[in-house]
Amino acid sequence: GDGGGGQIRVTLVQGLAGEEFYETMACGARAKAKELGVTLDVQGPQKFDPTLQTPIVNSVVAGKPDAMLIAPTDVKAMIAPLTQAKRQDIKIILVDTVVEDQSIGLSRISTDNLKGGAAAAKALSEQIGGKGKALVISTDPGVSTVDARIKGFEEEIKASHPGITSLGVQYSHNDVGEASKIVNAALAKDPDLAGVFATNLNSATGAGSALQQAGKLGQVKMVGFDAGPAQVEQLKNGVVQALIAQLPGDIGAKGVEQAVAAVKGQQVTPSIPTEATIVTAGNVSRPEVQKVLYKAGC
Amino acid sequence: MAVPLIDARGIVKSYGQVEALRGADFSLRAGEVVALIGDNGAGKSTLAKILSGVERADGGTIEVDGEPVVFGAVEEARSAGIETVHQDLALCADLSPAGNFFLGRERLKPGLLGLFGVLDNAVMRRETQEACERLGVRLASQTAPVSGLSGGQRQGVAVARAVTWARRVVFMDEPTAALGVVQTRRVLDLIRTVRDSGVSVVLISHNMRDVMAVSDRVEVLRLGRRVARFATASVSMEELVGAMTGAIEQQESQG
Amino acid sequence: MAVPLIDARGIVKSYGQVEALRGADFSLRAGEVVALIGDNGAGKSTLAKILSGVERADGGTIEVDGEPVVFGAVEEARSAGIETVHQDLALCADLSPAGNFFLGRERLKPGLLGLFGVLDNAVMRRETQEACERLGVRLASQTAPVSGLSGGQRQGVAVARAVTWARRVVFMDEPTAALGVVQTRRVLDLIRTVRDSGVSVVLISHNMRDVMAVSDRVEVLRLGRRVARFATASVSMEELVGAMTGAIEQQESQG
Amino acid sequence: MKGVARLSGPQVVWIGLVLAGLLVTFAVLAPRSFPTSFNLLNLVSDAAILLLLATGMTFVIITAGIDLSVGGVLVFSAVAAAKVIDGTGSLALGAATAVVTGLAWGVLNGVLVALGRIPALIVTLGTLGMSLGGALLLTGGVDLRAPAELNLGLGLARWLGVPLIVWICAAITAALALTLAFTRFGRHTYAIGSNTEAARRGGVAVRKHLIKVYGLAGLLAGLAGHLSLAKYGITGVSAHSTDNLQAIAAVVIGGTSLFGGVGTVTGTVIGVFIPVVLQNGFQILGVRPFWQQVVVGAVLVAAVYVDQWRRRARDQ
Amino acid sequence: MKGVARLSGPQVVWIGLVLAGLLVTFAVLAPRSFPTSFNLLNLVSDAAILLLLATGMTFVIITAGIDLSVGGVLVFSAVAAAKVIDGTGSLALGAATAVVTGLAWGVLNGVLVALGRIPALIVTLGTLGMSLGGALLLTGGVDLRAPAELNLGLGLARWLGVPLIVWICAAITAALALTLAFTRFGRHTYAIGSNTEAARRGGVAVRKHLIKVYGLAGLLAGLAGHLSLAKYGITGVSAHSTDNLQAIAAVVIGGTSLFGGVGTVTGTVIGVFIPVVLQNGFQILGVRPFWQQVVVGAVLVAAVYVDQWRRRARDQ
Ligand SMILES: Nc1ncnc2c1ncn2[C@@H]1O[C@H](COP(=O)(O)OP(=O)(O)OP(=O)(O)O)[C@@H](O)[C@H]1O
Ligand SMILES: Nc1ncnc2c1ncn2[C@@H]1O[C@H](COP(=O)(O)OP(=O)(O)OP(=O)(O)O)[C@@H](O)[C@H]1O
Ligand SMILES: O[C@@H]1[C@H](O)[C@H](O)CO[C@H]1O
Ligand SMILES: [Mg+2]
Ligand SMILES: [Mg+2]
Repeated sequence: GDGGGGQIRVTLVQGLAGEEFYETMACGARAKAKELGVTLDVQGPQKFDPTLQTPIVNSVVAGKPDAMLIAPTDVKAMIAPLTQAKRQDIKIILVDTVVEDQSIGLSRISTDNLKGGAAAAKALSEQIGGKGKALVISTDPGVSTVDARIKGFEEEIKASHPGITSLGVQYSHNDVGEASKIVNAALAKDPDLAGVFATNLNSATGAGSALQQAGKLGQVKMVGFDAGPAQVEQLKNGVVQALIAQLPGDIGAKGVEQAVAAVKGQQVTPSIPTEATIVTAGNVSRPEVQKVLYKAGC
Repeated sequence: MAVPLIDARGIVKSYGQVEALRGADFSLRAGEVVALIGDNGAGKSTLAKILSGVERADGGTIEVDGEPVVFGAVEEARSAGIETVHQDLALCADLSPAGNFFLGRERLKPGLLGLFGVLDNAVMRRETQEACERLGVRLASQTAPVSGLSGGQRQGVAVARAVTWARRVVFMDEPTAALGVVQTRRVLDLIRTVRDSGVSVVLISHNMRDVMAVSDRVEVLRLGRRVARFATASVSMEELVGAMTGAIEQQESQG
Repeated sequence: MAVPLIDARGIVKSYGQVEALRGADFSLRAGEVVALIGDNGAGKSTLAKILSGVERADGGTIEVDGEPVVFGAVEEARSAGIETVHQDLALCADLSPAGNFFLGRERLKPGLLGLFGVLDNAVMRRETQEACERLGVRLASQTAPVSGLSGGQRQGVAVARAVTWARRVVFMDEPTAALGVVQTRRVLDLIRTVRDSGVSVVLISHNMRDVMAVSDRVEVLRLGRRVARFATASVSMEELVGAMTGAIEQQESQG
Repeated sequence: MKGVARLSGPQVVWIGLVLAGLLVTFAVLAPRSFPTSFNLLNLVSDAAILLLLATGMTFVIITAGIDLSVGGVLVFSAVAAAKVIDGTGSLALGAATAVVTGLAWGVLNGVLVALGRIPALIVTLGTLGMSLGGALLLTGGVDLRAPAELNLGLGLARWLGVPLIVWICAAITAALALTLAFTRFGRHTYAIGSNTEAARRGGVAVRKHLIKVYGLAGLLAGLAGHLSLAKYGITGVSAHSTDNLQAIAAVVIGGTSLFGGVGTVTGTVIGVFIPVVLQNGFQILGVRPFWQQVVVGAVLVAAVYVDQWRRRARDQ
Repeated sequence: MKGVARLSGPQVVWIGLVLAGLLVTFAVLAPRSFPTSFNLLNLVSDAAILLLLATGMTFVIITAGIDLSVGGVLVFSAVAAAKVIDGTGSLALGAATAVVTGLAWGVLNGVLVALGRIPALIVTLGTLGMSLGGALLLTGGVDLRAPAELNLGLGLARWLGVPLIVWICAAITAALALTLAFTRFGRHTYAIGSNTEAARRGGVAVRKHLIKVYGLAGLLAGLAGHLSLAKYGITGVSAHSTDNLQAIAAVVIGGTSLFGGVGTVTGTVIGVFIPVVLQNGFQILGVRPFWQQVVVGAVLVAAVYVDQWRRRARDQ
């Protein structure tokens, strides 16, 4: 960086600013940065969108930090700006998501969303006794993380849960009201709906509200993704029956560790896979599960 | 007798509940100045709009040179040689006087630039200025939009435009309403000049003195119908006012 | 001599490069009809707008009853009892005649409904109709928006409105430009009636006959300055035209 | 009769028939799923909160303005209410906070538009960013939960079988429809949109009125925030980015002109329901999601076309 | 001199000074990061594609219209191009497909607006849904990848150190700025927005012209789709939902009125860069994202306020 001998400067570029997963990741990263005595900046686009993330990466690179943690919003579209960053001698650590080009990212710390989706399918199947109609509510097509979860979910259903009929995916554009409308119409069409897989918070919230209004809470089972405070609250209130928790805080902290190691010329770990945990009302109070719940601010 | 240049019969036009024209007739011969008069709301402007292709009649027939026509669009009336000064002037407030004067007939630069549609603003400005000055209308700035012009200046631009482009007929709906004394006189002179060059003029005006001064004939509308027609030479101002207000009723006689 | 009702001195107003007023003076006494005349673009409408609070002058002073005033907004001029018929009429095209007539002074229903601000449309329609009919202006529909009115009908609404509400002064910028013969006569009569009731009238007009017929005094603007003032009784039409066009120059004499 | 005409205007008749036609069509095509009281109640309940936003937007657009900030103001107000309820335990105080916060944002919009004379699009784009960013700052980007008393109370309460939230939104919309049609406030709203300069010259206090109109839109967005907090149980910091476009579309479908001067709340109500009904109907018919987008778009254009075309025919 | 005035108009001067002021401020605050050729080149390169959309939008808005469909048309064209390149192997054919597809959507918009007389907002909201839905149908909801020859070719190519994509966008923008300012096509665009009825009475073929203007906007969106495919290497089916608002905001910041009749492409260029520079500058200064939203919103309003205020002062 600019300062040569000064403090190490690291920037975290989130996939999406203002989202619990990435905010928890930032919390984890900040705590670790403080511990290691490095400066951490956080930036992120307002949508999970490579055309919005590219200018941010460019601005960050112009500021020449020593290292950049980034959750790339597309496996391909982010290659070009990251290559530019690499050429400026910025150490790049990939967190949560990756790019296709294996030469980018000294270390890759990521959740397997495909696996997460499969876990969601297992959890839902368990909740509904392995049979009935299941609906998936997602945000928008083309968001790679969410798409991967859907893929994992559908593959798992097809492969191992023959009793479950998938009603397919409906898209809520990440709008709570839209998600609610979708579930309402689904209930009108299929009053015997058995389960819903909501791929993110807003989808789960809207779906939960519709089920609640229809008096179908608990009767129609729901599995959600991510385990922020709002989701955990939903779990406790019986709106959702299971959550797939990733480890965003850990990812952030490990990312900073790896970044600092890279800047100091120490050894880095090229690949660190992180786990997805199934959280249910039954296990939510256990300490090892408490640990994976996302933090509300820091 | 020659076929009339324009012959409209039984023109009907309603706007919602309001019947603006209830079977109005109108005719115009080549090279004459006809005054179209009537009380406020009689339907004069509506008739002028229909005869210049701006509005479509609900009923009735229009013949030009004895051939029935339906003006589907302004372009068709314009290509028949008809121009109009509308009562509401119909200028584009954000364009300059020259922009309005040449609207739809822009001059292009000579040569290659012209092929690309590049405007020759200098020429258009000059010609607009000349045409306005002929009417005694002075424009403080040639590039400022017409929204900044005084009422009379705007009217001057509209009159100059119509007169310049008309080849056969020019409708003038209250062309001097906002004009000064000198400018009004010039417009009346211009009407005569235009007529002498063979273009017919339809003058819509509430100023009976002007009507008497320049028209050859007068047609009177009342409540959407033609109620009288006169040769100007043989009518008095009182008779005109009487016909407009309904105090005098004249039998419709085919002219 | 009594203090003038309005006394404006050295009013200056520019729009970008264009100097509309270059130190214009104007004065008006209680109960008189003053005609403000001048060539197109002389600055008459601009002066009227400034004196009725619609525009702000760049320089100069305005006194009302001898007290200097700055009209920051139309409401201030209105609460001083000044109403205006603007040359461009300034009507809301989507509102009905009554909506325009009572704009800013709506009548509310009596009782509780009125407290909620509920309009008394029936009363407003009736009063509007009466006021228009007094001018001889017939409206086909009282509920249709004014965008459907003929030019003269619209002007009738605007004139009726200003005359009804004025308590001290009414500016009339070309109030008869679009009116029929009968309606024009009625407006001239009305100007006299209004004057007799103690309200001063400023008549802006290009019709010298009308000016001679109703005004007590004439003030002449030319290129943004007052160049002459006359008592109507002692001036000829030729002199007026001469003053407007600059053929006759009069020394400014303080009145 | 005149009163009815003023409330809805002739233009509303045709678009209302279009809506009726859609309802009938879906009822015929899916007789056992679409026209059930369950489904119709859901339709109404889904549309209720948007209705508030669209009603406020109707006033704004009739003045020839626009308000892009409604979604942000909604979220900000919901966050403020959640924080206050959390802090004080008082639901009433929370509701009041939401409404007052919304009003404050609206007044800010109004002041900038009316006194600053900045184009409404820019002002409200700016306050959209400011209110959304502000909400995120208050929450740290983490959605807040509504307290259970609110979510399970107002959020679920029904009266005569219809959710209380629907009653509230319907009552307010009706009151504002009457206000627009019959009061001086409404008259001045039309006057400003029809010809601001003429309204000014006529003595309408244009600036003050604009501040009130934007204030009203903000207030309604604030209230919508509170109701949305109650209904969905969450502040939804990332969930309202298309609220503005949805509300504007509803207003325009309902026959209000973006150029101001004309429009009715009744039209807007129909404009809110057309897309909602289309979406619900096509989903019930089992149209695949991507096709839904295509078909909803096409039918929307066709619906407004029928409306325009019938209106023109009538005018002839 | 007159030519320059026509190209930019007096209103552009002030907003241009605002942009200059922002650039200087950031250069002073971050002298080692902001005013580097690396950063400025990135700025330009990030803005290039939006510039095309905003330029088309400028023409549309000057006619008093609006085009919400640009993002959808962009995506649809990118998908069409990717499919054609995939099928034929010809990059040229792909580019032609994108442009023609965009043009076709634009002409559809124009026809519905001009002949159907449906409000432009509704038409383009409808075609936004139709084009996005259509793109998703074509791809099955999965982002298509651009072939490597395109992504690594046009996507990375430079001339004199500046990306080829920037040159293309700049050249087209410049040509259209000249067209708007100096040709009959531009004159008629202003005339229609200023007073459609007067333009019609004056003999301008209003409908035909509107179809051309919307066609142009569509064509530019199609080209933007191709360039975006080259630059990002993906069709971006979920990535363009805010393109319309970004383009409209740029146009309005640049001094074009939503009510038509006035505006310049030069203003739009400045209007594109103001938000881009603000965001870049604040990111470089390390302002946190939520604060950025707040501050960008506030500065945007302030910038346009300065512009309005200076303009008014000049007019006095
Ligand atoms: N677009 C319209 N919508 C509704 N009514 C209209 C429209 N145009 C004209 N009218 C009505 O038609 C009648 C005739 O109007 P027109 O403008 O032709 O009168 P006119 O003879 O020109 O009057 P004036 O001397 O006042 O200009 C009037 O009653 C007017 O209200
Ligand atoms: N808003 C404006 N913007 C620019 N110029 C203006 C504006 N208003 C008036 N002017 C200019 O000021 C001068 C005086 O205009 P004004 O309207 O006062 O003239 P007038 O005496 O009323 O003329 P007329 O008899 O034609 O109505 C004109 O040259 C006009 O172009
Ligand atoms: O879990 C997070 C999110 O929920 C987000 O929507 C996309 O990226 C993920 O990994
Ligand atoms: Mg007329
Ligand atoms: Mg004047």
